[in-house]
Amino acid sequence: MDLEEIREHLGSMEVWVNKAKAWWLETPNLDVEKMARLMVDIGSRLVTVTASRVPEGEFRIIYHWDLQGQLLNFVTLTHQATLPSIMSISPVADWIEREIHDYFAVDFAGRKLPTLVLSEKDPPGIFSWNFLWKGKEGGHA
Amino acid sequence: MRLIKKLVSMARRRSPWLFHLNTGGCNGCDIEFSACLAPRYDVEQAGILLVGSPRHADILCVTGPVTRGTRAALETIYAQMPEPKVVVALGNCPATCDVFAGSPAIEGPLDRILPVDVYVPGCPPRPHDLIKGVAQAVAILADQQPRDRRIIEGVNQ
Amino acid sequence: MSFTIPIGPYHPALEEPCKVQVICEGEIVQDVSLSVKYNFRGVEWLAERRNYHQAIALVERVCGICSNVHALTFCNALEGLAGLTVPERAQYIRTIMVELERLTSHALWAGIAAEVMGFQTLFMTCFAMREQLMDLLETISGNRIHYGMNCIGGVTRDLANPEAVRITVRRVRQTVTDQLIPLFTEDKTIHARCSGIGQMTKEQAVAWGAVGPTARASGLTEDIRQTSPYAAYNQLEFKVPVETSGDVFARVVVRLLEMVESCHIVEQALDQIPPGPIHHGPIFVEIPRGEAVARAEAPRGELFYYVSSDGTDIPCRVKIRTPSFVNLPTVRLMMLQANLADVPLINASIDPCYSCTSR
Amino acid sequence: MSWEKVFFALLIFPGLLYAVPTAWLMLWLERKFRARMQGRIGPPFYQPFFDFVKLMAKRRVLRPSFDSIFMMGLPLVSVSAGLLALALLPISSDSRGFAGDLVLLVAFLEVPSLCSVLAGFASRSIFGQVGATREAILSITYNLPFLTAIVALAYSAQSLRLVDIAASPAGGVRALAVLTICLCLPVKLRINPFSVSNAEQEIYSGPATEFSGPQLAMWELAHGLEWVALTGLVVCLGLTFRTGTWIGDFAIYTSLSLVLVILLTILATGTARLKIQQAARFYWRWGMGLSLVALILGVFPDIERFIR
Repeated sequence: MDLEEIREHLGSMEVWVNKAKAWWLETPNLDVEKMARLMVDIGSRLVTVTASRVPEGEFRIIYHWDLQGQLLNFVTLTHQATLPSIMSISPVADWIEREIHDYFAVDFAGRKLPTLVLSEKDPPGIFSWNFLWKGKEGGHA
Repeated sequence: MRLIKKLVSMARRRSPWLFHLNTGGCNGCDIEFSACLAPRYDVEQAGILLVGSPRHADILCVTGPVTRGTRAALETIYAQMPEPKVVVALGNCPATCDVFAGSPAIEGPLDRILPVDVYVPGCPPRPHDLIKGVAQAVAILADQQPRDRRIIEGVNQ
Repeated sequence: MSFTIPIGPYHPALEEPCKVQVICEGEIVQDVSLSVKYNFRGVEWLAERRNYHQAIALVERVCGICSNVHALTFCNALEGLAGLTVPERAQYIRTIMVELERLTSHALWAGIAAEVMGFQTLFMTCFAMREQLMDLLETISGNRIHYGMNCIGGVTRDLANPEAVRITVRRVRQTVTDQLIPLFTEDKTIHARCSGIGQMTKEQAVAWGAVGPTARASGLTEDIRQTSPYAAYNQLEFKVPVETSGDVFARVVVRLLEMVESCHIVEQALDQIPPGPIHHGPIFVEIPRGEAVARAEAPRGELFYYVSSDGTDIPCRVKIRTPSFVNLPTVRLMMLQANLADVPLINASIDPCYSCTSR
Repeated sequence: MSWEKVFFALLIFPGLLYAVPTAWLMLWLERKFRARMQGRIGPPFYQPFFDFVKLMAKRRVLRPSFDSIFMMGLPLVSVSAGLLALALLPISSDSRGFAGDLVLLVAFLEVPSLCSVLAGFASRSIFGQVGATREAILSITYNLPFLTAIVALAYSAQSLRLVDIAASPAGGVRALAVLTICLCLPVKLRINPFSVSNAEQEIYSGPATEFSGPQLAMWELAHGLEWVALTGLVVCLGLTFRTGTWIGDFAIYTSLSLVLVILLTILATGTARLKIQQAARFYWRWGMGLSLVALILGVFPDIERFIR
């Protein structure tokens, strides 16, 4: 399956961009579960998921997939800081989603998100700008 | 009585048992620590032994900047060690937090939590420096009366 | 009677703090839960508050065992972002450094694995060999750990004495082929401890996204050095050792063969290394607005970096996906129904690095 | 047996005065040889002595009183059992012993392992408990061949007196029985490949994990005494002649024990730790096999004559 077929299958109107030896597809309303199922079916491996802040209080989420040595990156946005979980489709996502939840308090619907790198009593989202530890200020470097 | 005191001091000089504790460092110091056990540095010739249980140890060797996750364990392990005991801060991390200074996940440096007796600087310190640091710790151990409990509590607050 | 045995956070078999909660029925493992929060230092958080040159020093300290490959991948991502071409000689020096680091890392792992099996003599053999490599790395970079060799657009130091590298690598290869491989594969007690233990099938490895030697011991052939070459790997020839049985023994064999292959790569690189500059030009490079990813084959598997920049000298977001982060969850699959005595060994067999995992 | 002789055996030779320094010497020899074989230099000869003094000078960690009685008492019992076992050994040709001292010796030799099991459970740490369980399982597996070998010896000598066994003629039974006892030494001493109950990488130091200071020093000493007693037992039973002079016996006994320590160390250095099932299988197969052959030969001496 080549890149164009993947794009059409996902119903994305955008175009693939080649940046720094990797392919990028920006789709603000990507159907994450459909994408994950498709990628698993064609034998692709989930490398990781990257989250980063965008100014409007939402998060930019990038799914990085490895397809026979090529790196395909699906870029999408969260809706009210939530995305569906793909852990049941690709078990790798288990720790990845937990870590993103710890860092940014992004919710992945359809699963429990126990803390991975934080203590149980800590609130998630330490990478958010306005986050403060109890008794310790975390907003400065 | 004086003879016994002298004998004990001699024994403490010659048989320091170490407990190694990584409080969330990068492993660099820890590998160098393991390298000290290996043939080239062979610390056993000086009677130094790495023990698995803090209850057997005389010297606590701490590496890493003390993360939030390890602080409780660090305090428990320090309390489990029988007196007299000495704390050695191995590497820059327990001394200053090194590159990790300022991170919200760090509770260190170590001297905010425990009384530190010897600092061994370096990122990571060479095995020679580690051995030198242990030698300093041993000298403290040999002449040390059991440490006043109040001081420790004062530091903990 | 089922009971829970906490292994860790501090345990003699682990260099680093990690908690493995083992629920046992007698001495048979029923379930395992891992806790990796102890090493969390917030490296990604810090990287977003340091400039690019400070960030190189920072990402080196994600892990003390594979520090060089971290810096290399970060620089690769930045060079991709800035569109720099790195001079040939620098690429070769990077390759040599990465392979030497792989050798020290695997030697360390072999020592730890032997120690976990209670075979102290083999631990000493591995560490004695590793010391030679440490000397070599010290002569090249001036440091035993955290070499500080990489910068954006090249390397910081030239390879002054290639003959020293050649001699040490030859000696190391001899130790590996003459001592380590026969000892690990033929010793009866080691065989009794490793064979048929901690199995992971190819399907599980694919589903859980295992990488590196852990995946290759289960029959996957993927190696970033071949599938998407970086540094000078596209000009070098090497084999990727693969085993299919997926047990601890297979992981031992894969790593030992990889060590031999690494020696081969270093020798080839020394033969082919061209003269020329070791750096692209200005030390301080302007990083334009944009985002880039870079991947490399670290000693434990695929290392992944994502960097996005807004044009200032401080990165917007640095994402690090280390090989142990995806390999560690597979430990649970391997440990189910295993014997309690095998738990530390299975854990050690994937060569876990907790300081990489939780950063 | 006169009282003076008993005191001499208990306190001077082969008891306290001889055994304790020898125990330290053996502990050192074991560490030193291991280090030399691994290409290291190893500790100086006074190391176990200074370790002992240092541990004795450590302050005690406070514990609930009931626990502390156990934790103080068990290592002491272990040490005294080791001394008592040593006092019974028929080292010199003029030692007499008493009827049934073999049974007492076997019992005393088992006490340290029993104490260690109790200590593991008393320490209330999960690692101590796992170590204790392993120790208990192992003691069942090695004691069967060990005891069978002892029975075979006693039967063939037609006596439960150690002196008689030591003086009985050399033969197939005795060789096989002593070999079985030798086979049991590594596991009784908890060294590789059978260091299962104190496997540091799995369960810290096993039963001794929670002990510190003087109590730990006592454990170390008890362990050293086990070395002295067990190697001494093998030498006493295996040696078929006595020089006749006290000094000669002493020299031969001591030097052979030290050689045995070195041999055991070589074995320990060249192997990895086995799992408990593998260790048990080994003892059931080889230990039991050897000792049963010894027993059959002992019960039916005609077979041996027939083979010859």
